[in-house]
Amino acid sequence: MFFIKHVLKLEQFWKTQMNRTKINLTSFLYPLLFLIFILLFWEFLIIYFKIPKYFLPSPSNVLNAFILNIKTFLIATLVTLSITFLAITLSIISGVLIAIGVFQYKILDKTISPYIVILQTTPIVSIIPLLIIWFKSNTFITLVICAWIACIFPIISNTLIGLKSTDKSLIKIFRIYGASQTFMLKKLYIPSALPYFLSGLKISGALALIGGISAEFIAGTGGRASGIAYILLMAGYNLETDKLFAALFIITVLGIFIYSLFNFISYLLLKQWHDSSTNF
Amino acid sequence: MFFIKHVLKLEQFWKTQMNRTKINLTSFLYPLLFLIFILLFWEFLIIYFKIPKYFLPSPSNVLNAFILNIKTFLIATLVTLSITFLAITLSIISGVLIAIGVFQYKILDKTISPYIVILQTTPIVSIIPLLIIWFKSNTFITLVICAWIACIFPIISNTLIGLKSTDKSLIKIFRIYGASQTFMLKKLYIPSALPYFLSGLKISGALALIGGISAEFIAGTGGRASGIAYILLMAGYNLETDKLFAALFIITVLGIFIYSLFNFISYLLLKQWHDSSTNF
Amino acid sequence: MLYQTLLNTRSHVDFIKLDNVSKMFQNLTVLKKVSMEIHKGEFIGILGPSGCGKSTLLTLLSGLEKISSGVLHNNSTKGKSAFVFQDSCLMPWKTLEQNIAIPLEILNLSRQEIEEKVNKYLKILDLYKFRKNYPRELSGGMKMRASIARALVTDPEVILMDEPFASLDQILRERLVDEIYEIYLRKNLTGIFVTHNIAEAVFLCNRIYIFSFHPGQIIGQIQINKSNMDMKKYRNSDVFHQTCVKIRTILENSNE
Amino acid sequence: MLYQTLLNTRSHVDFIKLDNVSKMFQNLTVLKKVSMEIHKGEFIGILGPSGCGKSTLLTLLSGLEKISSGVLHNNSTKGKSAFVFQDSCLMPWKTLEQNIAIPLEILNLSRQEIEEKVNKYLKILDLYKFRKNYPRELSGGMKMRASIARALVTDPEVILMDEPFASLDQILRERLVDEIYEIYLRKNLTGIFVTHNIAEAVFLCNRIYIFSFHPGQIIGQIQINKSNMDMKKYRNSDVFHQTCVKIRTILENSNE
Amino acid sequence: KKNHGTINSKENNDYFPLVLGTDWFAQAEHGGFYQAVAEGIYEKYGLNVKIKMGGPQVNGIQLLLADEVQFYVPASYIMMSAAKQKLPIISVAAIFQKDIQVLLAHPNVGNDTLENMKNKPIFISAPTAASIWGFLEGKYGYKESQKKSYSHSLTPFLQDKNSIQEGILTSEPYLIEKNFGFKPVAILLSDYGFSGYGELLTTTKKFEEKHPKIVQNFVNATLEGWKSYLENPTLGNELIKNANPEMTDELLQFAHQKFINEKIISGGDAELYGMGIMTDVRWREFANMLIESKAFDKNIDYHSIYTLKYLNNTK
Ligand SMILES: Nc1ncnc2c1ncn2[C@@H]1O[C@H](COP(=O)(O)OP(=O)(O)OP(=O)(O)O)[C@@H](O)[C@H]1O
Ligand SMILES: Nc1ncnc2c1ncn2[C@@H]1O[C@H](COP(=O)(O)OP(=O)(O)OP(=O)(O)O)[C@@H](O)[C@H]1O
Ligand SMILES: [Mg+2]
Ligand SMILES: [Mg+2]
Repeated sequence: MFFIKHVLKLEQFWKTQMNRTKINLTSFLYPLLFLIFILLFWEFLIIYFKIPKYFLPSPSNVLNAFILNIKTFLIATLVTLSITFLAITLSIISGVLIAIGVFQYKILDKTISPYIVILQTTPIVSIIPLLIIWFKSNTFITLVICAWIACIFPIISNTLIGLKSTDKSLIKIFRIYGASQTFMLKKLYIPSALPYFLSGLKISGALALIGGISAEFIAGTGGRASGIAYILLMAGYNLETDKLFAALFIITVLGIFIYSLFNFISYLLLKQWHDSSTNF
Repeated sequence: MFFIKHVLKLEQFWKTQMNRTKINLTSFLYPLLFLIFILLFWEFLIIYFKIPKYFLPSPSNVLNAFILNIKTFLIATLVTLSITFLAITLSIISGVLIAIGVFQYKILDKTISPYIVILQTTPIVSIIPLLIIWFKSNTFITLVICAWIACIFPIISNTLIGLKSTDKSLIKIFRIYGASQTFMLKKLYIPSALPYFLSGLKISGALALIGGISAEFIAGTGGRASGIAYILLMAGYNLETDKLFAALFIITVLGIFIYSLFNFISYLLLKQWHDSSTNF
Repeated sequence: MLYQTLLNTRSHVDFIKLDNVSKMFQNLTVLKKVSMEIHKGEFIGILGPSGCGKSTLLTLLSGLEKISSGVLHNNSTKGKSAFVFQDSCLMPWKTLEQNIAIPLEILNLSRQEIEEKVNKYLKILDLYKFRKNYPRELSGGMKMRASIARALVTDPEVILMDEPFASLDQILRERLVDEIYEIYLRKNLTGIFVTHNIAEAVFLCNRIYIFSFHPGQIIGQIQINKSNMDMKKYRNSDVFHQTCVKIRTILENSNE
Repeated sequence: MLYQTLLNTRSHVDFIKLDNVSKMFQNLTVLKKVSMEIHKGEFIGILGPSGCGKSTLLTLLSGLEKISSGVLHNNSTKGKSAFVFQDSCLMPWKTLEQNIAIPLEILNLSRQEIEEKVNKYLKILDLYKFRKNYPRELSGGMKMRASIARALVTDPEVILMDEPFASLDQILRERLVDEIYEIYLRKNLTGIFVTHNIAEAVFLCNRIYIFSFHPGQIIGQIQINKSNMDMKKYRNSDVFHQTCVKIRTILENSNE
Repeated sequence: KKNHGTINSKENNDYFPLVLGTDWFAQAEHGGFYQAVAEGIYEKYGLNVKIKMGGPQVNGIQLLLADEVQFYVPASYIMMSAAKQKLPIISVAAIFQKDIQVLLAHPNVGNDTLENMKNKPIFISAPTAASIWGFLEGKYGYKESQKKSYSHSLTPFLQDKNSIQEGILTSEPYLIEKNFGFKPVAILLSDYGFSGYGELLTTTKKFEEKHPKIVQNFVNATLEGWKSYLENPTLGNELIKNANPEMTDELLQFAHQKFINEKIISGGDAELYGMGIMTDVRWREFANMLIESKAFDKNIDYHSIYTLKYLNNTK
């Protein structure tokens, strides 16, 4: 009896798994078809109208440039990715801590909130010179800091609004039993804020990438450990349009990768309790 | 009897109003005191250590630069503000429409969602040249488009997650009575998504400002309609540190202004039904 | 319209009919081979232990959930049913009267008509004084009453009610039962009424289905004949009490 | 600790005492000059029409809301009260057993102890089979039972219950009333019990306060003496029925 | 000779450590500096020189003032701004005798003098505009409305045959010819009276006062490096490519050729007085030109931002 039940459960499990895969396949298929269509159309246009490479390279030009410089691109991608992920990690830690701090202590809220807003609205571009001086020309750290500044705000803002949206009756339940504030944070507020936080994380992921890349555009690294923005910049100066497009393409893929990653994490964390996790 | 009731009500009203003002006052007071303290400390440090103006201008230097260039600053501020607000308006309209479209039509979701992500992760800096070509070097439009791209994603993302978080039982109620999808959108989904949307809006406000300013850093060439970033940039080139700081200060104030505005709008719209509107 | 004509031409067909309907959630069978026929103008009671699938049955009848197997016919006019959920589910961002007006707005009535009807039911349900309050400013029973008002306000053809009176005091409860019975008589309402209160079911309904726990199956069906009786008399009659005891016995036995 | 000693030295002082307590929401007086004394080990019933302020009274007693005027003493040990809200309010991201375990986690019991107690009450409330389910996969009655289990699991000193049995079937309801009565006897529980079911209140309680509608005021207080009676006998006794009728009359009169 | 592959000279306490900040990623315009590192010339003069590359928005003057770098290489215009702001920095030698800023135009459309370019759209970036626009406006009557955004894409220029494009003598003409197959008209602004120096070796006044010997040695070593670079750039170019992998040999070669053909480094006064020379006459000429075009106030004290005292010894 128990055995049969177990087998049934297993079957059920695989069925759902298969269904899930099916859904994922179609959700890949549509944009992929769209992409292929666009690429073919693009190639065709360029051949038909004889558009010169410098004006708009064809997909095959871009692919070619990509293959020719694959090693450079790979290293640059790794640099950019490490900047982005370091920045996101930093901003998750600091963003959540700040949100919790502001949520817990009124004084903190009143005193520092406006300055967090300032941090958010000050254009990175204008503080990079300062950062360069502070961090003794360690460009990598400067870039990480820039990316961090660029992406921390959505985490703070969304986490905070999530913490504040906690169900009032549940708060009462915890109060009745004399739960400590720490306990309530861990068991009540933070789980309640989770969907908001994750939505913020998705926004931040993209912002960290952009922040890092913009900073690299401005601060520039050059040398051996330079990221993808440096290649983009130099390709621009050297008028290598195909290489520029290849770099742009890589940035885009990175963006989609980071986004999908956070979307997936969000799906995993939320599937137990929130219906809004499907996608986006 | 009725008269007395009315008087009582009025009294009640004013009492609450007063309380509200009191709260607002202290919430201004703390950061203001902090600010004044910092400014005084800063001025003191500069006088005490005889730090030269070119290295770090004192608050009085900055104020002086501000007063000397007040007209330039005023015009530039107006330009920057109009770029920012145009971009936010555009992104509210387009962002909400996209979110609703994606929410309503599975096909749209599957086909275009990834491309919205692409839009989000492509660094503005790299597409400005394209925009300049497309918009026939109309810098203003280019800047608005950049700011728009920079700030649309949080609106889409948050609105969508809000739409998807609509209470399942309420959806059932509407279904029972055969409500049309349009009706449900208007009366159910959109109000449900409101708090999420507003949180996104707060993030977007800051991003629009940054987006416009970053774009101006890259595309800006001055002329009549140059914004605050152009002044910042030029002050940098001309080594006018005090003017640079004054411009930075204006940007910061703009940021706080935009943020406070959206915070206030958010408070007004949410006070009826959501407790998370207090602030931040 | 299509539904309406179908109904008129085939009036010999049952209004709502379930044939061996089952419902599973993942691998849990909640309802198993349920067959029932509901005629137009009947008031059907559903009784059974907590968790036996009563609410699930209502969502199936209303078409909000899909059945897992079997056949379900529902010939009621689309948009002419009303549902009182087990919890009140009001929109937190609307006042009481706005909440109640929602179905009428869906049906696209004029502002004046809406106001009239809403006020009428606000009064019936003792809520008029609180019409401008938001749900969070109401007591549990008031919210439930608002939800009942929202269902009644459309003059529905079919009404599905899931323990609507559970959180109301006895006096109010009895008044509302009377009220609904009157509406039922006047409007030829078809009702499906889930309750834990046996007496209420016996008073209101023409027929009562009794469900067993896990899997939810029909274990008893009781026809009640009260056509010619005065309702006050009926409530104190022997038939009434005997029926109540009978149902109780069935429920008690099923539990062992 | 402070509370405890106070209690011991001043055992002549009432356990919970309200003196002319009023509660206003904005300009609406919900409770007006309510005075009551609750002694340790008493089981108090609260009856009154829907919206009269019963739930509000419980939130005042538990300290979750502040009183607007008057004096309120509560000498119960902090963290030793339990509250069954009118709606179940479970955490949607936790399973049933995790939800029930929450108060024990707050009290910092060992994993094993927690598991033992949770399982015990899961069984008492017929929920054991569903312990791994999430709230959205439960029926209304099950959620309410989970909420009762969450309150009982801590062995509280004082228990505040707001219509805990409203959405349960009669048989289960009676069983649970018996169960709680037994716990009450065994553990010297102090209980405050809001209900719309007069019989239940008369059965469980030592004293019943009856509230009027708007503003909520005490319009009746009924002492029930059942100390030496067997409970089964009591349920069928004349005293029982007479008390029920008496309360009903008070309620009916207050309504006019 | 063994260690020449790295940018850092050998760490050694006997050598005076210096950081030279450049205004861009490594390129031919910095060839002499890299050459001096590569050939060990700085070491020969007792210096341990590290080169720190600049970038699009890196403010070298700020780095200089913050003592992050000890030497920086601005052009004359920036030094004028510094004079206006009374920044305590001072130029001690001029590598480029001519400013290498050019305006590019399409061939055969008549845009071959600055006068003819009036009223044509000019793609110009903000920093360039800051330095040359005053000159173009004041001397040639250019209008604000001509300015068009330029953010390092030549496509808008290529599309409009009538348009003008900013550029650097040593790079854009080559890139355009190589990529688009036509030789653009390149008008060197210095031929029209934009008489500034380029790559001015500049340090802080404090440093100059405290270490005159070091400054002298740095000037001498750098000039030796440039001399060597002009003769045979191989070693310097290797270092450049090392620091900036995207740099190509052809571009380096093109720039090197331009240095020699246009006598950027060795022409003008340098022909008479030797490389690195600055003269009061040239500085006055440049300052007056800017004062006339209203870019600067006539009371500006530009004498304080340069000194000629390290140049007599080079002869
Ligand atoms: N936050 C609030 N703001 C304004 N009025 C409120 C608020 N909370 C409760 N009320 C009012 O207080 C009154 C009493 O509410 P309460 O929930 O205590 O009633 P109750 O006796 O528990 O009723 P029920 O039996 O229906 O649960 C109601 O009239 C309600 O409208
Ligand atoms: N989404 C779901 N997933 C899994 N199980 C579910 C789901 N919804 C309901 N169930 C199960 O279906 C059974 C019947 O639920 P239902 O709500 O219909 O009971 P009910 O008869 O209305 O009970 P009550 O009287 O307590 O309201 C329960 O055992 C519940 O656990
Ligand atoms: Mg149910
Ligand atoms: Mg209540």
